[in-house]
Amino acid sequence: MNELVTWRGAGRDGYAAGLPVRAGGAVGWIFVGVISGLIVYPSVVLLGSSLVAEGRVSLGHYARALSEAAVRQAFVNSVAVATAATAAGTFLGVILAWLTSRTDLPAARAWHTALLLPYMIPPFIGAMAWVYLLSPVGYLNRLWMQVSGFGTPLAVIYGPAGIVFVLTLYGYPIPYVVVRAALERMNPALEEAARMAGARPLQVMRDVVVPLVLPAIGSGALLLWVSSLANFGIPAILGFPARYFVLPTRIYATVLSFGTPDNLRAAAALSVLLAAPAGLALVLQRGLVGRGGGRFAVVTGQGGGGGRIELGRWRWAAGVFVAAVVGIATVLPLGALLLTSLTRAYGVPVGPENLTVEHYQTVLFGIPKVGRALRNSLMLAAGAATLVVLLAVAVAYLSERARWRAAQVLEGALAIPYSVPGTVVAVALILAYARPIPVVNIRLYDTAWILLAAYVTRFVAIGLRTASSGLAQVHASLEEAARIAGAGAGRAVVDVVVPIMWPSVRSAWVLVFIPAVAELTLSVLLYSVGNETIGVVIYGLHEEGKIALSAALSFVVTVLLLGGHVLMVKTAKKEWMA
Amino acid sequence: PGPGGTVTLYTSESEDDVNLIVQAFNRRYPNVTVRVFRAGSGPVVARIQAEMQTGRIQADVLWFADIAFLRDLARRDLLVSYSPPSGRRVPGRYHYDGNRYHEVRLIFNVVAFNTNHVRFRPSSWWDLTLPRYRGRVGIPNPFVSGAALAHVGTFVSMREFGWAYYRKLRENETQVLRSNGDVLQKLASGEISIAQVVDFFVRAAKGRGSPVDHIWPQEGSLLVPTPVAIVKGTQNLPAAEAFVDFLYTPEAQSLFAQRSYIPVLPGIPYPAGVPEAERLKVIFPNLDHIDQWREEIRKTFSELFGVQ
Amino acid sequence: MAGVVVERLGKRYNDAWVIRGLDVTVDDGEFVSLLGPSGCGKTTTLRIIAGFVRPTEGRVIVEGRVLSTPEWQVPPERRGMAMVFQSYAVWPHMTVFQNVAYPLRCRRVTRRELELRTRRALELVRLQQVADRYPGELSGGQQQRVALARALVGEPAVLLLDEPLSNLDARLREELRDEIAELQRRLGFTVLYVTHDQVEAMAMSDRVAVMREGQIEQIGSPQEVYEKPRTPFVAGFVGRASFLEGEAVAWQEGRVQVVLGDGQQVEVPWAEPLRGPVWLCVRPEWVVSDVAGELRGRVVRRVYRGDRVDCVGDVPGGRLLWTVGVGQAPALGEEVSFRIVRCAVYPRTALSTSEGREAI
Amino acid sequence: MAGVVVERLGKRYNDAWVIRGLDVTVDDGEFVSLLGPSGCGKTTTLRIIAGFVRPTEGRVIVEGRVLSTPEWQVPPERRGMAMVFQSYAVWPHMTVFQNVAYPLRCRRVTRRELELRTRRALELVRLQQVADRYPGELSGGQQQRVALARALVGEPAVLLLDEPLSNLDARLREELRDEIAELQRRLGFTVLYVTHDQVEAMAMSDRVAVMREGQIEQIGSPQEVYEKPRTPFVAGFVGRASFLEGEAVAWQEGRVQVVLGDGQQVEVPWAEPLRGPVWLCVRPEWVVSDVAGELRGRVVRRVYRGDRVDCVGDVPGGRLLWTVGVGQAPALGEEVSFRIVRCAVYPRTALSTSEGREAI
Ligand SMILES: Nc1ncnc2c1ncn2[C@@H]1O[C@H](COP(=O)(O)OP(=O)(O)OP(=O)(O)O)[C@@H](O)[C@H]1O
Ligand SMILES: Nc1ncnc2c1ncn2[C@@H]1O[C@H](COP(=O)(O)OP(=O)(O)OP(=O)(O)O)[C@@H](O)[C@H]1O
Ligand SMILES: [Mg+2]
Ligand SMILES: [Mg+2]
Repeated sequence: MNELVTWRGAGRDGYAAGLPVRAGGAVGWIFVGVISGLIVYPSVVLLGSSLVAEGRVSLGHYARALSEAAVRQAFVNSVAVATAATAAGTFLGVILAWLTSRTDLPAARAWHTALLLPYMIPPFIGAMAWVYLLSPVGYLNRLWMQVSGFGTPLAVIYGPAGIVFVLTLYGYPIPYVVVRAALERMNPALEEAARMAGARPLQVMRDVVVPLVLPAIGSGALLLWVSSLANFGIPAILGFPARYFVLPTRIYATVLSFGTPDNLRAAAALSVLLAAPAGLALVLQRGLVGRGGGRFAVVTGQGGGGGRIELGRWRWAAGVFVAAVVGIATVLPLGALLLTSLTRAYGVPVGPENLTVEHYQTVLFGIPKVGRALRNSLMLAAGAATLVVLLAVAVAYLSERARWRAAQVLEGALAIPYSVPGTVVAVALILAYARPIPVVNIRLYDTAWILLAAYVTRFVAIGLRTASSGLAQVHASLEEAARIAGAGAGRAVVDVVVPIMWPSVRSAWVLVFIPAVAELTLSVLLYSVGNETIGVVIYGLHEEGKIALSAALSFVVTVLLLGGHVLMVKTAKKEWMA
Repeated sequence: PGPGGTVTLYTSESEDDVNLIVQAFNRRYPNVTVRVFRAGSGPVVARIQAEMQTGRIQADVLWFADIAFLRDLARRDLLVSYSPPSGRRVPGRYHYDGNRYHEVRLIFNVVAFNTNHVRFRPSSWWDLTLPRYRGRVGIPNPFVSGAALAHVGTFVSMREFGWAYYRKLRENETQVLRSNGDVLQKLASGEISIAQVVDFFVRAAKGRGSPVDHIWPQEGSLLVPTPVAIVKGTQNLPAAEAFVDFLYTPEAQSLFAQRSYIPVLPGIPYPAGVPEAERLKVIFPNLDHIDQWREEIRKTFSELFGVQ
Repeated sequence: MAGVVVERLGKRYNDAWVIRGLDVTVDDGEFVSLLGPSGCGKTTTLRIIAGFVRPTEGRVIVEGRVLSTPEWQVPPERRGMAMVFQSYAVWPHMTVFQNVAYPLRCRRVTRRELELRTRRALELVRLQQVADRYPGELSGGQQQRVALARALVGEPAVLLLDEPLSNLDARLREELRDEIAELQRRLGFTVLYVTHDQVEAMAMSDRVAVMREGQIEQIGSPQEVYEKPRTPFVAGFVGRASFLEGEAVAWQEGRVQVVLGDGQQVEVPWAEPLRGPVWLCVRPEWVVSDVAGELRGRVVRRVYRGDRVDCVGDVPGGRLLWTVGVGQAPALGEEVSFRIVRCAVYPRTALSTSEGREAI
Repeated sequence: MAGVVVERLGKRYNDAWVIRGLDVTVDDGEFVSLLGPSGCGKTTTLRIIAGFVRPTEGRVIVEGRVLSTPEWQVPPERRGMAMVFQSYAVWPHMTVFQNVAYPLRCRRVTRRELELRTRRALELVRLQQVADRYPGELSGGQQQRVALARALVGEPAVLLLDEPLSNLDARLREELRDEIAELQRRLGFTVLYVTHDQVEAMAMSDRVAVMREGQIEQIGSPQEVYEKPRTPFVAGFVGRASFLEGEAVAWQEGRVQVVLGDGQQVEVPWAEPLRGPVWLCVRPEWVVSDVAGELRGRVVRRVYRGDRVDCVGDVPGGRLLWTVGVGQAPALGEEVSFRIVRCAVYPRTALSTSEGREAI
């Protein structure tokens, strides 16, 4: 029989790296290799193109960009709003995750879905909703002025504060979901021990819960930060009127300013600048988890039992708090959206005489494309989410457990596409795939496949961070037990590791699926005839000034996603006790 | 029999318009399938640029609101020179650069206003600078929209406007908004009262019931070119030519009129609310000036308004 | 300090009662051990007393204060108790020192005192040298000792220990046992101690409570439980015992005549008069081999125990277990005769039968 | 079946050697117990043999096949071994049945056989009734039994058991011990058994290996290790023993004269001639109290052990531990005299001194 041995260098203690290269395994690794290649290639193209100026290799674009005060300012602004939003969003997310998953919060399950809703509203629509609400003439401000009689609005959403506010509201679900997944696997005995030591629930959270799910918090924060940095829609809509500019808006403008020579290359350079801090953060966060050594392994295969923490008299206070969050983050914007979609024409005074459902009839039955687009989006999103999850688990495992250097580098590379504006990713993808792929001679461009590739490329980072933080929770001995029972490395992962980190896997899927459904910036550049996606349609309507229609369609999409999620939560099988 | 096969059209025209045109086209040329890639002119341009870097433009026909880009393409000799038979009677100035790209119908930047907020019907571009509208004036951003850039470029090159006009706008705390879409939306919501925006947008919104309207400024309305062109190296020249030619047929032209655009073909009745041809004062974009001074214009503008 | 009173406690999971009608009173400063077969409800009892599990019925009262009822309960951190979890539950993200110091941090003691008391606790469990390691870098026994130190450092009023020494070697176990006893004598806290090591239970406890299927079968001083087991179950569970099947035929002044299995007759001391089918419960040391003994049997098994040899002999009515010094162990198959110097006699019912069988 | 050979094994963590130059040879089908203080490297040894930990030096060879070297190793699943983890490592997401069945699933046995063998394994550990529960709904001991069943079900060639019974009550432990022994007799697999229960080790093992600080101090049959401990450490660690400080003054034909502490002289049997400072190592049962005994001392401690009483007496040269029947226990403070019928004598070195002290 062929002797299977594992060589030094592979693996801390090596057993995990004993990856059998059998037929079955091979297929898996080829899959990883190919997909990763497909994803990394555009990033390489992007980087490469940023390094060519006036036909020569040079750092000219970087130099020029950095020499411009406006660019530096935009960069600073980007980092500022992103950081603020991340801090706020992460804090909010962690608290909410803990309340809904570890405590006897009233109606925790129901809140869970409600808290996800903001994530289901396409960001630029969400920003719009807040414009409807808090522009100088927004619903809320008008209401306020009528009620209070003041001539000045209550608050205006434009400007950095507004951007941070909205970024936070649309961002917190990411850390929320990631951290919640980790908390679902918390070993209650660890919390109980702390309470036994005399710690009150909040102390327990500060001293035990938070440190133990640090990898998840890190991942959530990182993702939120990166996506905020790269976000275009929200700062564009809320920043422009206040002349507050961030790098992505600048990059967008650069992409469009074709007159200037090499504008695409310049945009690429700007994007790399934008991606740099993200890369840095990623390294830091990896260091954090990498330190591991089972330091976050809360699922140990011993003990268990234990229930939720009883908040006692704080119970209802907590309930009110969560309700407030849901109210602000979800009910208000969705309400605005609904109102807008129900008013006959945009701008007419809100009132019964102007209410109509005709827009819904139009989007549902009047525009033939909508059905097709919905189907496309759902299928693409599902496909992308699934691919991402498979890839993420494999790569995370290889880099965190098997400690493959290659995988660790790959993990970094895969994060780039998420940390630059979608428009740039799209351009990079065109540059990479407009021509048929060498060797195999397949042409992704102008097919639905490039959208799939685009979504996977864009969102794989989400999957990776989520998966690796889930992985950190699984104590090595559980996997060892599977190996000694006769399972190969691959099988041990499938049979033991993945099921135990399932909440993280599930979340990764959701976190990718949802934004992929209403994805806009990539799709708008990459879709081809017959492959329209719902995001493209919504944006198209909006662009043509058919505000009400786009609002109606967004609302429909949100409701669809919502329904889907409720279904998922309902049908989820009874979970074992961690 | 006529041509067959497929033509790919990259356009920034609105969904409905394209569909109508294509349907009509197919009534005449049933064997040609038209594949439409539709997006804002920005993305369309970006896509074409990216395609150019990787080799050839994947479209046969281009049709969008960014004449400067088409000039660029023409200069690189990437466009087919073609004179559509049906377009003979159209004034020559609507066939640019030796018939390389063509105007098929006219849209204008005009002064629009919110009917709830503006009591005195404006009449001139200068109304945007009136103190009574301070802080409630909006114009689209020349950094994002090619049409907007054309507007600035042309106005600063004109004696009666020049940068002075924009300084005044600045003093009036004019909001520089992203796109025409934005401008219209804020106008309709009443967030701004008066704005520079493309005419048909306003008429369409008005038709849908929004409280907006526009006037034809006495100084003239700026023509926003939205030319059509055929890409060199197209796989299906006959069909492409057929499509472009079709756009000049009375049938297509009256379709434009129905959609409240102004047809270029003489003799086609103008849409309601549009003064007839001779009373309509047109300012033509000063493209050479723009080409020459693009960077400076951008620079000055962004210094003036602090946008980018 | 605090006495613990548990009243008619009951706990149901799904629809199985794992604890039912359990009553215990632990006096202030008393050391009570819980003995019982695996899965009988010891941990659950402790967890209810600690306030982690809400009883389905009954109450927990500590120094007169009601802490747990099915409706409401005082949160664990306000009960002034400490606990060693059966699964240790040491915090993997804290060093050994931080783990042990945590209860003090929650009390806001001064830095110096914290330092001092933590060090002391670590020395107590012989872990000074690994203070700065993380639990992931410790051996099982070391982790368990971290858990123990963490429970002791805060000098709680009530100490709940769930098999705190199960992973330690005999010698260390004995040492720590003494340390705990010593501490308890000094600080006088109340201890509820779950263990499977009967020697431990016997040596440390003021009283031993034998649990079975969620109820307390017998509670009393170690000697009481060992020498006067109330039921065959207790007899068989605490210490070792053989059960012989027989028929009580006559009783007079504290001695009863029992006919074993095939008819051999023995006379054993027994206080209460009784007749009919019985179990004779005999502990190894209650048997003396004696040539003149009325009971004869053949040796069927010998197990070397280091300081002694266990012998099992086939005798009428069952198998008899006894121990002899290493020197005088009889050979396998050898025919020996004994005398039963004392024993416990139980009426033989269907129920007790089964238990009897299990016992050896 | 498979014999296990461990050659000059060494493992370094950071820069501390937790195992150093360890050699063991376990014959095919042999049952070897590993005894040793907490943290001495037992688990690490097993984990290296199982292939989870890569040795820093040395090799592991099973039936002639080299499985582990510092450079490369055969992955665990290709070693035909099974292991019970000290921390159970039962899979929380699988029911008890699925946990136990898993090794069979990896072997692709037929459904029927899988069903059958799993059920049998569950009965073996007395868990039939909870087959469909998740580990989170089990008691500690039940979880441990799941781990045991999972290791046994596959009938491996080599069985590595890391304190597999530590959380079970005495009776169940004894039953499972017999079950394992029985299985081993039947299937003849090789067993490496880590335990802290010396009775267990004595009763089950063909040989006992006493570990200390990553090395093997003595390996031999239980009787050997107990009666001829090679070092004071072994003597003190396996079984109980008292150490008396003395001076060997004369030796002739297998008997040595030792002057204890303040000058009382005793004569004890000892094979090798020796002189100078010594430790007398005396096991409790090697002492008989005897009015004519040359050694006198005062009883300072009595511990009730159920079937016997431990007494500790102050005698010249140290403290002496001995046991007496419950009946004839002397009173505290009573003056008693003994005879030492046998003992082990070690030259007294700085090193051995400390150990001697620890021992009691
Ligand atoms: N969450 C649960 N759901 C259902 N049954 C449970 C649950 N937790 C414990 N049990 C059952 O309750 C019984 C008592 O459990 P407990 O842990 O108190 O036993 P124990 O006396 O501590 O046993 P051990 O000595 O093995 O630790 C066991 O039979 C166990 O199977
Ligand atoms: N990852 C690690 N890093 C550093 N030291 C370690 C690590 N793992 C174990 N050790 C040390 O190695 C020594 C041996 O550990 P091991 O678990 O083998 O002990 P053991 O004999 O099993 O003890 P126990 O009986 O308590 O389980 C211990 O002192 C432990 O502190
Ligand atoms: Mg227990
Ligand atoms: Mg161990």
